[in-house]
Amino acid sequence: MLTLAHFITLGAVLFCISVAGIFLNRKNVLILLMCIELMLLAVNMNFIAFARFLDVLDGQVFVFFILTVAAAEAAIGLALLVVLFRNRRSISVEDIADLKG
Amino acid sequence: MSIETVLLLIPLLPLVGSAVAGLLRHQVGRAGAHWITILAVAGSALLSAWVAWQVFFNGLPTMDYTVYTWAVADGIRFEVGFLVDSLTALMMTVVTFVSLMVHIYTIGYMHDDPGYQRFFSYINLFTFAMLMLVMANNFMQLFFGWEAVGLVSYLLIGFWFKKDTAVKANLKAFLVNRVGDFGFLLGIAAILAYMGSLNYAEVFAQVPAVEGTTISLFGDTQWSLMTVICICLFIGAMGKSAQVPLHVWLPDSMEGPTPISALIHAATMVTAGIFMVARLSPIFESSEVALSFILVIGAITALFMGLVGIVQNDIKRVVAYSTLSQLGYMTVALGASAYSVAIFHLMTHAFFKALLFLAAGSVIIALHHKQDMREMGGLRKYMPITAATAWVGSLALIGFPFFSGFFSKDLIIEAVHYADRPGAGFAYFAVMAGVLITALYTFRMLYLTFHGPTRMDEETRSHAHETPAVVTIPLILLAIPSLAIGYFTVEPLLFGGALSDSIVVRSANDVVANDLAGKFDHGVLAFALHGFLTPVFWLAMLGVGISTYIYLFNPGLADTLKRRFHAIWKILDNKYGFDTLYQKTLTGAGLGIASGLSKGGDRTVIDGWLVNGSARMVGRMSGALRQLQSGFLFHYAFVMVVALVALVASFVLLR
Amino acid sequence: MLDWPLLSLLTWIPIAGAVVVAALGQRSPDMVRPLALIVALVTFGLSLLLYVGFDASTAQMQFVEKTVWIEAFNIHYHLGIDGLSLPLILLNTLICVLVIVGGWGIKDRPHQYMAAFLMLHALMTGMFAALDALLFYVFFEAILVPMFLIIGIWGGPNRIYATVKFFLFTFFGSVFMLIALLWLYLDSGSFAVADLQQHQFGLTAQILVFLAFLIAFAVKVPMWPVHTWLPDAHVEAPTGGSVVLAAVMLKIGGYGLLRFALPITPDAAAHLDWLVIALSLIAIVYIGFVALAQSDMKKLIAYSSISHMGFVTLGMFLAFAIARNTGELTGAGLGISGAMVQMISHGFISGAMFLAVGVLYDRVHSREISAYGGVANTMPWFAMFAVLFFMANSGLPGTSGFVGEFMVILAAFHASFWFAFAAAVTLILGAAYSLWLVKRVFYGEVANDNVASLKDLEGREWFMLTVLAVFTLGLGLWPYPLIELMEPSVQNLVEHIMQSKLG
Amino acid sequence: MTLAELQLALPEIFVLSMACVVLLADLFISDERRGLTHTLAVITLVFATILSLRLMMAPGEVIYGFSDTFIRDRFGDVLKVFSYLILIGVFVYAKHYLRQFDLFKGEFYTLSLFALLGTMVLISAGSLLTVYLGLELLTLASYALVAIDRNSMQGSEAAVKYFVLGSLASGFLLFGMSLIFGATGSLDLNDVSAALASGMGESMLLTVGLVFIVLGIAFKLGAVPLHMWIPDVYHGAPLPITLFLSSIPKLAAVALAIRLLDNGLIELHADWQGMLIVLAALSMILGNVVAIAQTNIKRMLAYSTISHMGFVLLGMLPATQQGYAAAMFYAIVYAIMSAGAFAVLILLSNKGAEAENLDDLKGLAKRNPWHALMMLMLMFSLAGIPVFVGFFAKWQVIAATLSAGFTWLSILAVVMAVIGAFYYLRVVKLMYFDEPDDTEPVAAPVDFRAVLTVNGVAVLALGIFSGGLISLCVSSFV
Repeated sequence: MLTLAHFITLGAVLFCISVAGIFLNRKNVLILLMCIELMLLAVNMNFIAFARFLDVLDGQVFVFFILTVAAAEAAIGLALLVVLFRNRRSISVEDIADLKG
Repeated sequence: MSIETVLLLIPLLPLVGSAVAGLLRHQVGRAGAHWITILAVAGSALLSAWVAWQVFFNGLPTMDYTVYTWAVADGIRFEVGFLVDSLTALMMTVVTFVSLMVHIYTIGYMHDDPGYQRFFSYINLFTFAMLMLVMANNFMQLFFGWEAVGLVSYLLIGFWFKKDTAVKANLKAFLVNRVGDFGFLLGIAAILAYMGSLNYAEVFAQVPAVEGTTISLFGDTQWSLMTVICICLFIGAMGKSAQVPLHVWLPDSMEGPTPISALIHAATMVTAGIFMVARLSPIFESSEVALSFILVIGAITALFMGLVGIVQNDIKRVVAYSTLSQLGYMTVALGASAYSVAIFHLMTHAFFKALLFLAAGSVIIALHHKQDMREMGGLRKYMPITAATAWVGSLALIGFPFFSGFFSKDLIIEAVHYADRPGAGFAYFAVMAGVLITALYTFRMLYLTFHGPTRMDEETRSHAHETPAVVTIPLILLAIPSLAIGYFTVEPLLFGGALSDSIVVRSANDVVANDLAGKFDHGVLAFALHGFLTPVFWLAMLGVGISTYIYLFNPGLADTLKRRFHAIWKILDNKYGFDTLYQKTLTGAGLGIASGLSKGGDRTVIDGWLVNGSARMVGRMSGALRQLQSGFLFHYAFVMVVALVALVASFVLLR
Repeated sequence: MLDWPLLSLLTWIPIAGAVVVAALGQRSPDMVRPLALIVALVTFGLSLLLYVGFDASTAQMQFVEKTVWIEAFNIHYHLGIDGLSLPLILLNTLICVLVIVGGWGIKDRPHQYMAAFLMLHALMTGMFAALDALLFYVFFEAILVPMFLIIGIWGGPNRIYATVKFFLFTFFGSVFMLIALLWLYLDSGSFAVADLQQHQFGLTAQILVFLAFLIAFAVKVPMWPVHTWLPDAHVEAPTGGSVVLAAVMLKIGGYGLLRFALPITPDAAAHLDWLVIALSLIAIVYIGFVALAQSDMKKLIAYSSISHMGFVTLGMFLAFAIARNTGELTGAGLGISGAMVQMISHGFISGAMFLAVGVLYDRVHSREISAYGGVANTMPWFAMFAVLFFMANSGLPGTSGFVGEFMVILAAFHASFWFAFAAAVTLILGAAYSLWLVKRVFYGEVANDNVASLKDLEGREWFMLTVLAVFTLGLGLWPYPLIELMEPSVQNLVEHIMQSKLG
Repeated sequence: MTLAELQLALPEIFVLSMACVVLLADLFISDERRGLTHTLAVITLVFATILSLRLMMAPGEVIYGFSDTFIRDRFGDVLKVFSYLILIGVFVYAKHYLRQFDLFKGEFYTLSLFALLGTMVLISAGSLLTVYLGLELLTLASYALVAIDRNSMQGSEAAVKYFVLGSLASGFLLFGMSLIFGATGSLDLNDVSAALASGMGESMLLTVGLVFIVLGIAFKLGAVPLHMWIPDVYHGAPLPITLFLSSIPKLAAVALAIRLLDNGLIELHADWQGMLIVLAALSMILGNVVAIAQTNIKRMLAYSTISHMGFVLLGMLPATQQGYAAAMFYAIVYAIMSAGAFAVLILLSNKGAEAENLDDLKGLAKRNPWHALMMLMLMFSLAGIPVFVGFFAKWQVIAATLSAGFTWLSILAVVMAVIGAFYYLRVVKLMYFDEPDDTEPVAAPVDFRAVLTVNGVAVLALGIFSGGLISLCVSSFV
């Protein structure tokens, strides 16, 4: 039997993976975008699990909004990535460190 | 004109004179300046004489009143007021008379000086300040006058401010006086703290009530309040009246023009300390310890400063050391509770010492500001009046019977003889030895200057001649009292009770009434004649004899003696090393502390470490912390995660 | 006539004047100086009306103005004066006139210079008159701004360091006062000084509040060891800046102690008076020595100021020691009056001394003592003034410098022989550094060509020095009117601080 | 959904519509007449101001709408009005810059208006959902704004950094929201609050959720240690964007904090207070200290922002009305001061070269005395010197801290304010005490100068007459 704890744990694990991905990845900005998507999915998992177990519909509604926003976010993220690449000819995370101090 | 107006005019005339001569110096011109100031002083001299006449002969009662209220704070009234009694009247007369003489004399002495008006302004101001001092009826005004005369003394010693020695001397004089004033002010503060008033009369009335009070200064040791007060006050007197060890400024003050050496540093200002102790006799009488202290200090000054006089070659310095010695005599008299005798000596000394200074000044004018006695000699031929008056002054100084100094000095010696307080034995020895020494240096000076071969260069000799009348007339006018005033005033002043309204002596201490009065049973003439038979006279004669032998008949002997007793001569020539000592310890240490605190304390510790140090620390922290901002995205994300973990850890797990 | 809101006028007229002067500067530079002078004179004239209308028989606040300012926090625009603030306001308006006259020759941006000074003086008037703690604080801090600019723009070569140091030092001190005031507000519900003075609270809190006040005002006074900004600020500031700084700004600290630290936290003051007395005596002696070692005239005068301000703080905190040692209060008022007189007198004397240095600096462009020598030969009248002021600085009777020192030393003896002893050391040290400077600068042979070519005082300089000389001598010869003015307030203060406020 | 509800959201609806209108209209406006877009955007804001003011004047009760997802209260109205006003300033300042740098396009206005809309939604949010939506609308628009200069290396770097970190922070916030939702079973802030008050919810879940939410808020504010994006983004973004980022979103962040922490999670006050203390203390220390070492004035102001946000947090932590009012006052005042300061930098920027080094300010007092005076007042205000308004802001938050009993924290705050004063003074020093390198007089259009003057004088006037604004803020929390 799957309990709420299992779902939350899954959400937490997904969240941790995504966060780890953000600060471990030093090469490709694109992977960062994927991690961000994953993070939002982790949150979605939480909301859905809670909504299901608490029997409150609000959480599921929230998920739809999150999905929509995630799409917008991805769009903007990719656009920024294009701009970055146009300017630098590189999308390596290590290379973008002009601004510091 | 009411008596109050007269009393107010006496100090104000010279003040106005000073202001006019000083501030309007270009408008009034040289003649204007001396006329205005001399008239002002003459006016106050006449009025002073009139007041003295009223006091001594018309029985004017003691006047003690407020001129204006200076301030009222915390219920304490600070006032400017006059106390006029016999002591004040006497002092006023002496001060204004000597001052007048010096004013007149100055016309001659400063004839060619560019600072002519300024000089008159200063000496007029001095007269004002000194009058305020002696006329004060309270401690605050006393302190006012006290410092004001110090100021004028400062200005006048440094009158020739281009001369490096002069400006050194005036700074030294002011600072040494300030050391005395330091004590004086503490004494005044103590009086206010314990007696609640600064008015003489009120304070005197309080003395019996607080006499037994003790205060603790160091730990638990109890000190008699009166002793502390008296010693503090006397420290002030030591500064002003140049008592050892605060005497060092007076010889140096001879850098100033001679008229002020006569007026300030011989006749009047330096005796302010003596006057103060006499004026405050009701207080001083209450502390035997303090009186002993005074006695010993006076004795040391009288003897040892006289000794230094023997080896001086500068004519003014000889007179200056003589002044020191004579001030020591006065102090001894104070210490012996013979206040009236001290005042008497103060008066006679004022005349004969002013005379001697002015005579020395006259010589200096004649020799175009040469002061070294080794380059003088035989001057009596060129300037007979000066020589004669100098002889009068010298005889008065050594205490030759019938001369004014005889009475005062002899009575001091007698008073010490009869005094029975710790230190009196030493003091008696000192004043006796002092007689010999006084005679020695006085006649050395006379001989080197006016007798023997002339040792000047040709040029100087050709110009040497008697000084003009403005110089000689004051000499003559001063010679008269130097010669005669003692004879006429000794009895009324000391034994006739003329000063009894102002000087209070406890009967057990009262050597004047108890022991000295008997000497005059046969009248003043008998006393004077008896003077020829006393050991004092013969000691003086011995001194004169030695002097005559060495300096008149056997000039080489002086040098032989100097070589033979070189060690002693060296000590005397170095003035016992006071100057060197002070230079090294006080001045040196003071400046050392100063630069140490300035560099070490302020610049290094406070500014360097604390202030700029903390600024530097913030700067370094800033530089270090900005390194955290590495520019790498993954570092930033990592920091966020660390923050997350840390917060979760501290708020969830550690709860 | 006296229905006018005089205190507001005194505060806002110069501010308005400053704005007009600054605005005018671009278009008609010739108008700037006369206009500034007129504003200063009008202000001075109005402040005389205060003196005329002041009732010296009461310790009540007079000329009170009160309107709500920040309703949410019960803060009022509340002005009023008593015998403690009136003399300082008069001093302030007088110095303002002198400084404007003294700045006549400024070439660089004169309009801003005049505006800054008018602003500075206005703010100080407001501060002395403020009866609401927050209003006081606002003025207190705002003063920093014009002074920061004055030193920074018209100052000497090392002006940046000096002015930043000045600003941060004072700011650092004052923020603690802000915390104390806020704490008091939270505890008592009011910012009104009168309410705070009546507010009762515990000893620990009092001590903390007192220390906060002490830090703030000690920096301003300045007391040892937070004094090192002052010499730097003085050395670098233009003459006018130095004059204001010494003559008026240093008084803010003393005034603050009287208005806040003592009456609001009397029990803490009684507990910690040894600290203030010790620091004051250190200031008098230590700083006296440090002054001796200075080779820069302004620095020397700055250190002498610190030393003299030691008397101010000493006089203020004697009351408790007197009460403890003698069991009565005689002398306590004397100490506080002495402190007040010392503040006013120091205003005249230090202002005059800085003007004197300015006179020399304008001609020779050096403040080093060694650059001079024998100035009395070429500038005899100036030398007369200088000797007068330096003598006054060394506490010569007959000058105002004596009065405060005398009163404080007398009061100190009531508390302890050794307090008086240490304080009296200034007689020697003060004379030593003042007169040694006179000797090195004014006396002796003409030292160099610069000195040989000096011209004696000109009209404006005559005017400024004469005015200050008159006040210096006047106050020295007859301090009665001044002391009478503040006596009721002082007595009231003494009574107040002797009552425990431990609720 | 009733008409009355729609009326509540009238300003939002208006701004949304106008943002769309601007977006569309701009398509048909030629480059020479681009000024029209600007005018249209400004008019939008003016009318929005009027609409919000009308609501504000109405009897001031809290009204809920749209199934309680939307709150209309005085707090929101005041913040909105200031947002409009400040944005008008931003537009005027930006126009001058955009013209000079060939960036004068419609996107700026559209994106700004959408960001404003996000801010407004956030300000009026009554549920976790609206909080999230408002926030995302604001941040997504901001990411795009940062990269508005497509050819700028620094701009694109800043945008990417901002985007990645911002998304991460949003993730934190969302994750926290999901946990809170899980614990209380509600998204509605009032219901969350009620649920917590009734003792519902597992404390572990709640506290972890709270940590996430607080971190999300801290990121938006830019509080240490979630401040890392601020210096880089401020530095990399074009000046008008930095100007925008340092003003409007700060108001949004304060609204976010107050809505979530006060309206929703007040029951967890004990926990979040502790967290805010840590964040506030670190922000004040790091912001002020690191700012000293900066030579780039944009970075310096970025670190100054960090420290100011530390002060804002001080106002939050006692969870009292007085404290919130102080935080709100601080945020408004900070937005005004910061806008003015960046505006002066825009003023100094010449064609093709941003004024971003401190040395560019040298001798400004000689080149342009009036605007130097404005900058002087702004700097002293930022430093917290009376009588400028910045002092009153600092004073209130410190009072709040003291009232909560954190004396040590208030002492830390004032000491840091002193350290902070140093770098503001350095700006004044450069302007007034140094000689200019470039003696060319500084020119700007009249509207720019007028707004800058209003901005500078406001800093003084709001200080002298601070009673009004303080009362307004206090009355927002009755």
